[in-house]
This record gives sequence, C-alpha cells and structure tokens, in this order.
Amino acid sequence: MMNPVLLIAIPLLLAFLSIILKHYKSQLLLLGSAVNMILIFGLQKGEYIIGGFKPPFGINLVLDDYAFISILVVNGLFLVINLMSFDKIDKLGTVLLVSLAGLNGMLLTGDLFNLFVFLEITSITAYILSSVSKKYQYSFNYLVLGTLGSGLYLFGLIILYSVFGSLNMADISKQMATANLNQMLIPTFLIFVGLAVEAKILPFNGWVKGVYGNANSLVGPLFASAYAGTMLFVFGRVFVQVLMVSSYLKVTLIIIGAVTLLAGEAAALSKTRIREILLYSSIGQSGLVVALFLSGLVFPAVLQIFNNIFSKAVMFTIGGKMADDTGTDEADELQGAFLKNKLAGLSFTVAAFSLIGLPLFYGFYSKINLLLGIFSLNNFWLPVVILLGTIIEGVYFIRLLVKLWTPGEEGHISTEEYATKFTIKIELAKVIGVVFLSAILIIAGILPGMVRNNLTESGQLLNEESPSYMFDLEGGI
Amino acid sequence: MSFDLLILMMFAGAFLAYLISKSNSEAGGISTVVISLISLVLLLLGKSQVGNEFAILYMTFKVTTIGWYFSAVMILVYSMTSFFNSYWMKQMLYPNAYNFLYLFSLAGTVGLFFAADLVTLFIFWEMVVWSSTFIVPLGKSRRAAVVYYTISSIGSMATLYAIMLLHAKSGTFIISEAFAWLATDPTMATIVFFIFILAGLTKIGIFPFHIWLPLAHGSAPHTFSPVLSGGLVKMGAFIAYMSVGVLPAYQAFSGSLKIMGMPIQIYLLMVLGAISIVLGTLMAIKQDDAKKLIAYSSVANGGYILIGILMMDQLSCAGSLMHLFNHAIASAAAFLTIAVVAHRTGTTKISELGGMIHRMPVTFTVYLISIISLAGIPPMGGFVSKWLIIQGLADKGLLFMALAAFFGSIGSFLYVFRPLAAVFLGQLAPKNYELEGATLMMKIPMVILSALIIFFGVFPRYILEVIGEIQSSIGITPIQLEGNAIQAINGLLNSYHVFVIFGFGFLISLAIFMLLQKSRKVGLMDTFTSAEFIHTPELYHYSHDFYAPFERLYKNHPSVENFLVNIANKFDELGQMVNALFFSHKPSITVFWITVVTAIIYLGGARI
Amino acid sequence: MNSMNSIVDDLKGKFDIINVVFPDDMQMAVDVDKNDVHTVLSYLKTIGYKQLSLMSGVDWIKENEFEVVFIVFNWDNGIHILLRTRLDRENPVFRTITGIYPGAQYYERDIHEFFGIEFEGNPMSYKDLFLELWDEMPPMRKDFDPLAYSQDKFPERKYESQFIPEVGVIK
Amino acid sequence: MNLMNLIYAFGLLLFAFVLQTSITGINRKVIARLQRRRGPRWFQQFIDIFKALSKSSTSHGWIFDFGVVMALGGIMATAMFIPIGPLQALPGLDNIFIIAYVLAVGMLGMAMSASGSGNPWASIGVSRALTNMLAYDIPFMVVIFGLIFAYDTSSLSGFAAIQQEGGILGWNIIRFPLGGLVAMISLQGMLGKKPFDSFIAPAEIASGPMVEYGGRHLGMLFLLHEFQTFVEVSLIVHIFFGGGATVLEYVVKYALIYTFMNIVSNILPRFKIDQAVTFFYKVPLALAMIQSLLIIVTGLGVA
Amino acid sequence: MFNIVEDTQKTREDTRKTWEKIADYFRANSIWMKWYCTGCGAMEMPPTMTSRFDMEQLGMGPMATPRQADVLLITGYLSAKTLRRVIYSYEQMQDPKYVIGFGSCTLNGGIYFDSYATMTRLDHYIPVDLYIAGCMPRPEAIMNAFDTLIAMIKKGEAKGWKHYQDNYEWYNANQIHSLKEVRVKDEFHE
Repeated sequence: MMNPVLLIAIPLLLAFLSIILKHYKSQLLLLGSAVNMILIFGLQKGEYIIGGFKPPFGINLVLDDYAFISILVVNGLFLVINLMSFDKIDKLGTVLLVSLAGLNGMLLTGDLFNLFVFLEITSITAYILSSVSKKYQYSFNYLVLGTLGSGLYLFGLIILYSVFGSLNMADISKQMATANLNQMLIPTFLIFVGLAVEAKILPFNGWVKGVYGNANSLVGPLFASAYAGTMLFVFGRVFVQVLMVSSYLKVTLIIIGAVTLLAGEAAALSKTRIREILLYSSIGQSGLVVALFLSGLVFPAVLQIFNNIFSKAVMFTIGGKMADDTGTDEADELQGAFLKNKLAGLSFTVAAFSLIGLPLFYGFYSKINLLLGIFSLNNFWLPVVILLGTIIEGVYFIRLLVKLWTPGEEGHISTEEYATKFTIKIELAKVIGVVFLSAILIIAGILPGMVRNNLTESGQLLNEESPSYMFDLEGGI
Repeated sequence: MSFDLLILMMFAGAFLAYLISKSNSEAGGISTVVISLISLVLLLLGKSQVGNEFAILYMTFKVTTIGWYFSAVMILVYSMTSFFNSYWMKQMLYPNAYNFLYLFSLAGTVGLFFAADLVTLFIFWEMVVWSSTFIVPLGKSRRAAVVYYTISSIGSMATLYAIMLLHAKSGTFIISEAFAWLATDPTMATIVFFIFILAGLTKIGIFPFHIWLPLAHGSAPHTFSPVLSGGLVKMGAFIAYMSVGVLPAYQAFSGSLKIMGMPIQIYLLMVLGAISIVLGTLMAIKQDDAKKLIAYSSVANGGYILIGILMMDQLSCAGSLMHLFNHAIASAAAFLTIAVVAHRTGTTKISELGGMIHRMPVTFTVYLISIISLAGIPPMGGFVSKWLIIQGLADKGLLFMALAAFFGSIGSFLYVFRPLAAVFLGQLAPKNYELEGATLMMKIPMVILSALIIFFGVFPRYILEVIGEIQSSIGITPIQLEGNAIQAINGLLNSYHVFVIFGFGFLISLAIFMLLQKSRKVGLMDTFTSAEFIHTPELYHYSHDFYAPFERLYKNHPSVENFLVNIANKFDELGQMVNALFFSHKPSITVFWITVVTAIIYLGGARI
Repeated sequence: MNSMNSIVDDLKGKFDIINVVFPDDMQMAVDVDKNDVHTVLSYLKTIGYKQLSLMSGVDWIKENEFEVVFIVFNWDNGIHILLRTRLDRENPVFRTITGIYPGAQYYERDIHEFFGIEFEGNPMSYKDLFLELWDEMPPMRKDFDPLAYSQDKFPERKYESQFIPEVGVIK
Repeated sequence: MNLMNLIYAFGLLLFAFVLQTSITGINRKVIARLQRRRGPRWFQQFIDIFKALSKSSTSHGWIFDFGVVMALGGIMATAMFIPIGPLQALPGLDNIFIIAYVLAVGMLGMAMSASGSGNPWASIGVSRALTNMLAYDIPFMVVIFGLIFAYDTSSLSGFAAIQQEGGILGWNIIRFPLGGLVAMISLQGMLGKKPFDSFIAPAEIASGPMVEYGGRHLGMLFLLHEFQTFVEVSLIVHIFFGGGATVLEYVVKYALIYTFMNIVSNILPRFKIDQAVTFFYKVPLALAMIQSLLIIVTGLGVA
Repeated sequence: MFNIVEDTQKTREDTRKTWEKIADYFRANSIWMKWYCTGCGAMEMPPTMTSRFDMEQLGMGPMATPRQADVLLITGYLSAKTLRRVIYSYEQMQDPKYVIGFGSCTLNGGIYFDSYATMTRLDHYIPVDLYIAGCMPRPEAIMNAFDTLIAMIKKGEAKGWKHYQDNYEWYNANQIHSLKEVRVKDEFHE
C-alpha cells in the first residue's frame, strides 16, 4: 500500500536533486515520472490525511476513482510527452518535476486552499515553460492573468471560508447543501473565474493565444494535455462535488461554456496556422467540457477530456515539431508535410478524427455519450450548439488534413512537386509516441467497453445517475 | 456466406488491398477488382438471407430487401469502376491509401444498408463520409474535399441530432421500433422527418446542398467520380427512403395540411426536388467540363429520385427505386468514358476535345448508350423509370413536379448531347491522330454496364420484381407486372415490345439504306465550308458555348452557392471577431472582460 | 476655307511643304518629301486627324516614280487631307506607317501586292492579300500587260465564226 | 404481338408515307397558290424523295451512316405505334410518353449523325433544334399531363375513344380550348415550321443539321421528315380532335390540320432561338399551366 | 459458261440502264439548285423564283449547300480566286450533277476578257452543261434554259459530271495551269 503523497513528494525530491545533479536533469525527470507511473498502480483508494490533523481541520488527499483515473491519465501523458520530446527537456527538468508535483497535488488534494497552493506551483512552472519560446511578452501576459485568476480564486475562497469556516472540500460540500445558493453567487463565480483563466474559458483566456501559439513540441503538448486535462479535472471536482451552483448561475455558466465552444471553433476556422487552429480548438473543447460538468454530466465530460487531451497531445507534438524544424506552422507553407512522415501524419489524422468524433475512433464514443446525456436532461439547445461546433471543427480539421496530406494547386492533380520544400524529420521517439497515443484512440473507439468499465465507477462517484450508451458486445441498447 | 462475414470480409479486403498496394500499386488496383467482384457475387447469391439478423461488436444488422437492393447497386458500381483503378495508380499520390479507402467506403455502405439500429446506421454513414472525403483531394481540387465534407457533415450532424432526439423520446435506437413510435406523434414526426432526411438531401445533392456535387464529382480522381455519382449519392436516396417508407410519414402526416393531395411536409421536400431538377438541368447545360456536366445531371436525377421516393406509391416509388439503379449504372458508365478520354488526352474540358469517336469507337458507343439511358429515351433503362415516375405524378396530378420533370427530361437531351457532339463527334484535332482507345481492362466494365443498361431497359421486370418485394415489405401496393409489361393505373408499358418494334423499324431503315447506291467515303474536313478552304480541324469544330442563345437567357441567375459561401464567411468573421475581441497582446483586455462578466453576474444575481 | 488655310499655314510653318492644292471643299492635297511623311502624319494625328481613310498608290511611269497617297480625316471639322509623296520607281522602299496608324496594315499589304512598294518595318506587308499565288510583276504597274497575262493563263474560247465584227478591233 | 402485327404495322407505315407525302405535295401547291404562283405538281414530293434516294452520296464515317439509319428506324418505329383512325397495328403500345420519347430516338440519331459529319453548321443547327425542343415540348407535355390526370389513360386510342363518345362537343379542343391552343402552337414548333424554324435557317446556317447530307442520306432524311410530321400531327388529331371513327374521317382531319398549320407558318416571320424559348415559356407555358390547374383543381371540362 | 457471265453482265447492264431511265425521270423533274453568285446576276434569281416566273412549277428550288444540290448555277465573272471555290463546291456535289454557266463572263470572259484576275472560259475547268448568254440574261432566258436542261436530262444528254470523271486529268491540268493550286492556304490557316 502506497501513500499517494509520494506522487507529490518524489517529483519534488527529484527536483531538488536535479539542481545538484545538473547534467542529469532530463534523466531524473524521466525517472520521476516513471516512478510515479509505477506508484499509481500500487495505490489504494481512500482518504489520506497529511500532517496528523483530521479534516476538516487538516489537509487531506482524496484518492477516489475520479482522482485515480485522472492521475493515471495525466501522469501517463506526462511521461509519454517527455519521452517523445526528450531532446527538448534539457534545462527544464527541474521545472517539469515541480510541475508534475503540482499537477498531482491539484488532482489529489481534498482541500480548497491546498488546491490554491498547488495551482500556484503549477502556474509558476507554466510561466517558466511558456518563456521557452522566448516570446516574453506572452509569458508576461500569462503571468499577469494567471496571477489575477489565482487572486480571484483566493478571494472567493476567503468568502467561502468566512461563511463556512472550513476549506475542506467534503466539508464545504456538505454545508453547501443547506446553504442559500444565491448568497453563494459571488464566491462561486470568483472561483469559477479563477479556474476559468487556467481552463481557458472565454472571455478569461487572453493569454492562451500567445502561449499555446508559440509552444514547442514539448511545451505545447504538455500544456494542451497534461495541464489542460488537470485544470478541467479540477474544475469538475470543484464544481460538481464541492460547490453547488444556483440555477441562475448554472445557466449563465453553461451559456458561457457554449459560447466558448462556438467562439473557439469559429476562431479556429478563421486561422491558418496549425498551432493556432489547435489552440482555439482546445478553447472550444474546454468550453464544451465546462458546459458538460455544469450540466452535471460527469461521465461524458470525463470521456471528452480524455478525447481532447489524447488528441491534443498527438497534434501539438507534431504541430510543434513542424514549427521547431521549419520555423513556421502556416498550413499553406507546410502543405504536403505528411507525405514524408506518413506514420506521424496518420496519428495526427486519427487524433483529429477522434476529436471531431468520427466513428471508429474514440471521440465518437464520447460524442454519443455526451449527446445522450444532454438529451436525457431534456436540454435540446445545447446539442445543437455542440453539433454546430462539431461541424465547424470537422471543416477546419479536414481542411488542414487535406492540405497537409495532399499538396496541390486548385485545378491540378495533387502531386509531390507541390509539397513543402521544408524537410521535417520526426524522430523515432516522437513517432512511436504519437502512434501509441493514436492507437489508444482507435482501440478505445472500436472496443469502447474497455473504457466504459474503467470509467463508470468514477462517473458514478461524482454523479449518481450518468447515462451511458452501452457499447457492449451484447449489443444491448 | 452470411452477411456479417461478408461485411467483415470487405473490411479485411480493404486492409488486404492496402498491403498488396504497398508492394505493387497496380496489383493493389487489381485486388480492388477481385475483392469487389467477389463481394458482388456473394451478395447476389445471398438474396435468400433477407430477414436474417446479426451483430458485429455493438452494431446490429438486419438483412432487408431494400438493403440488399441498395448494396447490389453500390457494389456493382464500385466493382465496375474498380477495373479502372490500376491505370490511375501512377498518378495518385497515395495509391495504397486510395485502394484502402476505396474498399473501406464500399464496406461502409454495405454496413449502412443493413443497419438495424440508428447508431449503426450513423456509424457506417460517417465512415463512408470520411473515407470518401480523403479520396477526393487526390484529384484536382482540395477545396472540393472540404466542401464535400462540410455539406455531408451538415447532413450527418442533423441526422445525429434526429437520432438522439428520437432516442430521447422513444427510448430506443432500433430503427423499426423508433420510427413506428413516431406514427403516434405528428409534431415529433415532422421534426424528426425534416432533420433526419437532411443527411439524405445533402448526399443526393438536393438544392440548396447541391454545390458539392459538381465540385467533388468534377475534381475527384477520374476513377472515383463514377463511384461518387453512381454510388455514394444513392446513400442519400436510402436515407430518404427510410424517412418516408420506414418512418411512416404518410400515416404520421395524415392530419396535416394538404397541398395538391400531398401532406405539406412532403410537398415542401418535393418542391426542393423539383428545384434540383430544374437547377441541375440548367447548370449542366452551361458546363464546359464534361465531369461537372455529368455531376449537375446527377443533381437533376437526384431530384427525380427524391420526388419519386417521397411519393411512396405504387408507380413513382417503384420508378424512383428503379431510377436510382438506372442512373447509377448510366452515370457510372458516362463517367468511365470520360475517364478514358481523360486518361488518353489529359483533359475533360469539352472545348478542348473533339472527334474522339475516330480514335475510341467503343468508348463512344458506351457513352451513347449511357446518355440515352440518362436522357430517358427507350429502349434503355432510364426510360422505364422516368416513365413510371411521370405516370405516377400524372396519377396524383402533381403539376409542378411534373413541370420540373418534363423540363429535366427534355433538358437532359441538351446536356447529354453536348459532350457527345463536342467530345466524341466533330473534328479530330491533328495532335490526337495517334491517340489510343480504351484498353481491354477498361472496355470490360464499360461493356458490362452498357449491356446492363440495355438489358434492364428491355426486361425491366427483373428489377421491378425486387422493387415489388420492397414495396410490399412497407405495405404499399407493389408494382403490377404481366410478363414484360408494366401495368400502371393510367397506362401500359411493354418495353420488350417497344424494343422489338424499334428493332423492326431499324431493320427496315437499314434495308433501305443498304439497297441504295454505296456512298463514297470522304474525310471529315471535306465538308461544306461555304466554299472556303479550311485546313485547321480544331478551328472547324463547334464546342464553345454550345447553347449560347439559351445560356444567355439565364446567365445572370442568382446562385445559392454565394449564399452558402457567405454563411461560411460569416463564421470565419465571427472567428476573427472573437480573436480581435478577446485575444490581444495586452492583458488589460482580459481584465476588462473579467470585470464585465463579473458585473453582469453580479447585477443579474442581485435581481434574484 | 479659313480653317483649311490656317492648317496649311500651320503645316507650312512646321514642315517643308512642296505643294498644296484644294481638289474639293473640305479637301486638300499636300505634297511632301518622303522623309517628312511620318512626322507630318504624326502631327496630323495629334491635331485630330485620327482616321486613316485610305492609303493608295499611283504609278507615274513617265516620271519613273511611284506616288503614295494617304488620306486622313478629322471627325471634328470634317476635313480630308490627302498627303502625297513620291518614291523612286527603281527602288520603291518606304518606311511603314503602322506605328502611327495601325490600320495601315492592310493598305500596305495591298500596295505591296499591287505595286511592289516595300514597306520597311512591316514584315506582314510581304504577305499576299488579294492575289493568291501571284508570281508575276505586280499587276497595277503600268508596264504590266494584263491581256498578255490573261491570254497566257486563261485560254480563250475559239469561235468558229466571228459573232461580233468589231471583236478583232477591240482586241 | 406476333408476325401479323409487324406486317400490319408495315402496311400502316406505307399508308402513312403515302398519306403524308401526298399531303405535303398538295400543301406545296396550296402555298404556291397563296403566293400567287402555279406551284409544283401534287406528287412533286414523291419525285423529290425518290430523286434524292437515286443519287450518289458521301459518307463521313460510320456514325454518319448509322445515325441516319437509327433516326429513320426510330421514327418509323414511332409511326408504327400510331393508330390511323380505327386501325391499330400494335394495340397497347400507343402510350403518349412512349411515342414522345421514341420520337426522341429519331431526333438523337439525326443529331448524332449531323454532328458526326464534322461540320460546325450541323452542330449549331442541332444545338438550336434541341433548344427549340426544350421550348415547345414542355407546354405540350404539361397539357398532356392534365389530360392524363383527367382521363386516367395515356393511350392515344383511349383518348380518341373517350372523345368520340361525346360527338364534336366531346373533342378536347372544345372542352379544353386553352390546352388545344397550346398544343397547336407546340405542334408548330414540333413541325419546325415558322416562326420556329431557326434550326434549319438555310440562308443563315446552311440548313443546319442537314448541311452535309446528299443522295440517299438526304432522301432518308426526307422520309424521316414525312414520318415525323405524320406522328406529330397524328398526336394532335388523336388527343384534341377525337381521332377518327373511320379512316376517312381521320384523313380529312389530318389533312385539314396540317394544311392549317402550314398556312399559318407561311404568313409568319422567323423567331430567333432565344425569342422562341422566351415566347414558349411566357405564353403557351402559362396557358398550359392554367389549363392543367383548371383540370386538376376544378375538373372543369372533364366529362 | 462464258456466255452466262456475258449474259448476266448484259442483263445487269440492261437493268442498270432501265433504272437510270427511271431515275432520270425523277432527276429531270426535281432539280435543286445551288447558285454561286460571284459578281452579278444574283438579282435575276428572285423574279425567277417568285410568282412571276415560279421555277417551282418545274420542280426546281434553291438549296443551301452543294451536297444537297443537283445543279450549280454560276453567275457573272469568275476571278481566279473565286474559281478555286467554284471547283471546290462543284466537287462537293453529289452525282449526277449539272452546271449552268450564266452570263457572258462565264462564257468568254465578257467585258473582263483582258483582266489579269478573271478567267475567260468556265468549261475549261469544270464541265458546263448549259450556258445562258447575255449580260445579264433575263428571267425568261433562265426559265428557257431550265426547260432545256430538263429536256437534256430526260434524254440523258446532260452528262457533264460523267465527262468530268472520265477526263479528270484534262480538267485538272487546266486548273493547275491557270490556278497553280486549287486548295490554297490563306493566311488564316498558318
């Protein structure tokens, strides 16, 4: 039996070590994340008290199904991404180890203030990582907004504390049930804004464009999958399990999520740079997930997070790699880039298809489930928005894919001569990584029963009745 | 072989074709022929399996006559076209992916036609969409693929919405049960009917969703255009059939407002079909690209098919189901002939060609037979089906539909004749003197298709018997056959007799011709030139602006394409606006937005 | 008439005008040296004589000269100017005016075909215009004998009896 | 259907040929008198056809020959479907749509052969002819559509039988005057007579599709033209003038209608092709729609 | 054996002749005309066609192209340039075909007898069955000529086309002598 605190402690320890062992930073990082992965399988579900005080007074870590599954995915992706972009780690090993600790802490903690601490730790590492691109203005923007977001979160927290006298999640959740939700409007909303800045919800996400848009093949996938996934998981925990949202605020926030979805997709449609397309798509997906969480649909939301972060990890890795090699990620200049990198291209395509929600890929499973969920709530407008978003998403991804696969001028047959003159050499590690990730998307798409069996319990933990489409061999419907 | 194995085998075949193409792309092209032909034979032999149910993974299937019929059409078109594949492998950027996607989309369509539940239907539908989307850009246009996908996905997303809505209301995904439930709820039936059929409309290319057809058909690889036009478009007809036949539309709409005896919901869609006929015809007349021309003719024929299916009666529905077969093989054959021309000359522009008959007589004959069928002239198949549709319309007195049908029918003479006159007939340019004709591999499918066109034109009963079964399966009076004669309420057609009389007339005519003095053979340039000496065949060939006086009458027509492009641009502008409003280099903008939203929340919250 | 006089004065002031006559109202014929033709024509075009109505040749065989006539027309005042110049008959070479009046193309081909005057700078002028496959002396030259040519090329009908007594006289 | 039917049909074909060719000849005389000329002999048309058949000819390739044979064959087959008064060689095959579309085989054959000659005049003529067809056929078809709806039959003999029941007042031209008018105008277009003869236009496009034909090809086209005229006029006689209870009645009606159309043709100038289209879509089509709507909605005039 | 062959040949020849006789009747009574109005004489045709003289009563009529026509009516002078076109048109006509030279110019060059550009004698280049003298001939003369032509065809005398076939070398040599080349290439076909 392992204590989950190790997941936080080991990376931190290794981070200190890495300062001493300067030349082995990246190896230590890999070691840290690998050890974490092994540890995760030894974990046992339950509540862990840190420091001896019992909650609500002490700090505790909660390892339920939800936390377990999210930690598994985030750590796994973290490891895979680091393996893929091993060459880019270089001096960032320490920062990455710290960030791993922060991420795990956010996912595990059972205390709202503790969450704030980890949020800050993670944010600081994110600021540092974002400055790798040497576009310091964007990092500065991020810093300002991130700090503002944390500040608002803290502000909301203070109000909560003054009302309930506790910061323990379980405790607050219990007390919320009897509280007047309209009075809780302001703290809830402040916490929402604080998390929304990190979770990229419109209109609180001005920093995303600069940071994601210039991220390299290491930072990009990390931000888009590990960080984004964590933020969304945390959002889900806070807003589904901890805070109760009044119906007025709920509708407003769902609308904000829906608007984010549409606006993000529309913005992606108008873009031509690969990473910009991906980042706006991420924004849209965040909006969708937020809307789902707020509607109380945890299971579909979790499915959708997985879909998003797996796909984005693949796509940002390849998009970032293209930009690293060629200095540009304009789709027009890179047309035909997949001609020489068929496996990477295939993975990118699979990821895009999964994100769009085309059948045979994992995304379809999550799409069906979320639609089913929303319809079961008798909500008939949100599916329209989501499907509209899907159409737009499909259009720009197909446009991008067509361009990257088949170079050519209008009116002429697609031939190799139109292909980009840049040479992009994607390393074996990256190829194996993206193929691995996209293989997961395909297998989970063809045999979604696997995913479902692992996920239903965590879904039921946060939300008692989450409908799911039974993708079983029995064909029961 | 039971059909679950057939579907799995077809998917496996797709992978097999991929592997074979990896080592030798031409062998891969031939493997598509073999695999699709085997599938065709297995399917045709499996007619007795109608009624069987089976499942693959979580997907459930049921073999129905209509599914079997559609699958047969689809595999026929695919297998015939596949003969051409190996010739285009060299031009393709991804020959192995092409072969894979080619068979994959075929397998998808078969799965679609046998689907027993709506989710399975949707899964296969989308699979076909994405697999075919990636074949299109291998041709001449990348934009075509995007437009194709966009329009398709508008349809499929609408259908997904309808499926989910239906599930939320009726609690089941099983097609027969879910649709049967709708008969009791006219309002929901109307909503589901319109949303569900949208996928069909987009796929058939009904106005205003027709814009992808000329683009995709016109610029897809030459070997895929026949499949798009002859095959994949027919998926839409299947959806339309489901929305009217399986969904008991007439039963559900029995209480709604009637226009000319038709429920308004159905009449509205028929109007769209009529518009498609007129529009497809007019646009086809003015095209200069032979492939685009046939693509627009597919729009027009799609209108016929839709109107006929929407009628869901004894005559028109049978005519429509037969027409989709006739159109599938005729338009595939026409596209194949154009593919041969393109293969040899490298162009499909009508104005750049001419006199091909002297270099490729077989191709010409096939084109001739196929356009006779497309234009609905006896004794080819197209006539029988158009006759049935028009007789059905006359029976119901649907005047405006009939007007469109007549216009499309006569108009088709105009547009099918244009490539005939300007590509195959007329003067042969000197640069084409040494051109070769179709190879044997190309001739095989073309000859088979022409033979089928004639055979089913003379003996339509072999196909109408199957259609009769389909009609009885959904509870409408099946088409009445007496031997070779089709007995309609308001007319009789014995196409075998028509064929015999036509042959008799031809023999008399031939006798007159043979008895008279033999002709002297002269060259093409020895023609009446108002006594001027002309030495340049290219210039003495009428192919530009063939119907100029007629085209002038509608050259300033409004275009729905602009409207759709505008909508797309609006989304683009929305994106740019989002970008400009929320994503600047200054954090103060975001701070401003946070303030605004907070204020709104606060004010709104205060009111509660 | 005043305007015509003023034009004459104008031209005389600017160029070497050999002679000016007035064949008709609103018409005047101006003789210039062949080297002045292009400058005069350019000037005329700038002052409104935008239309080249005709360009023709005359064979003055006794003076052993060819004359080339340019008729330009002004749509504003309705005046025709006939610009005339003489060329040496032995060496009939003239510079093309297609640079000034592009429409002169066909006139130059015509004149070249019928008089044999060569137009330098206009390669098109060597092409046949009216006469197909002509290989004799240019037919409009006065020393060309059309009857002999006709008798040689186009055999005449031989009549057994003279229907018209004078026929021999005419020939 | 057996061999006797075919022989019978062949006999009717010969009859149709003699009938129409004679009437054409007589009409040439009539027109000549209209123009104060003496005019040719009444059998001039026979002489013309046989002369053309007796001459030598040139061929521009197999499609040139095949098209002519197909055209004549198609039209002759169509003519065999037509009942002449009570005589009918092939009962059950006189469906209007079949006739209308089999007629198109002939047109297509001729168009193909003409384009196959390689002469652009021919192609221009064909393009005009087809455009013309798009103009005149649609009003006609719309009227026919209304009639089929009214009577639930689409066979010529069926129409004739229904009309004969009501005497002269039973004729569709009396019952449905608008439709009758439209049909007559369309017939003028079908016959290719003025003002709708721009596709022949001898002085303009050198007789259009026929530009390259001489000798036997031309003779066969003349034959074709006679049969085509026979079919088209017969359609009108059967659908609007009650067919014929006896052969004589039929022949008289036939001759009068054809002569009338011919006289009308000779006092009119020629439409340009786009004018013809605009005219047909403005006036006859509107009338046809009104007529058919009256039939379908109100049942006005239906017995 | 030998006799049989000879006999069948003879009967065949006889049959052919009978058919030709019948055909000549049709040909004589249905003459379609293509006129080639090069310079003058076109004006004389309308009165011949219309009510005053009405050539249709002879079974004659104008035709649009040489392919359809039986008789080629050449009016007025023929320059070397137009002569080429006339020969071309004549060769496009279908046998049997007849030529009528109309006016003095086709006969002997008329007033253009000494021109470097016009030919003087049409029957040198294509066989002329009938000339109509005069400058210009009146419609009466034209009608008269048609009557004569009909009589000639009936009698089987109008065999110019046969003569052209049999003596093609002679005609061709004349054409080459006067024109050098019949099917010239002009500048629009370079």
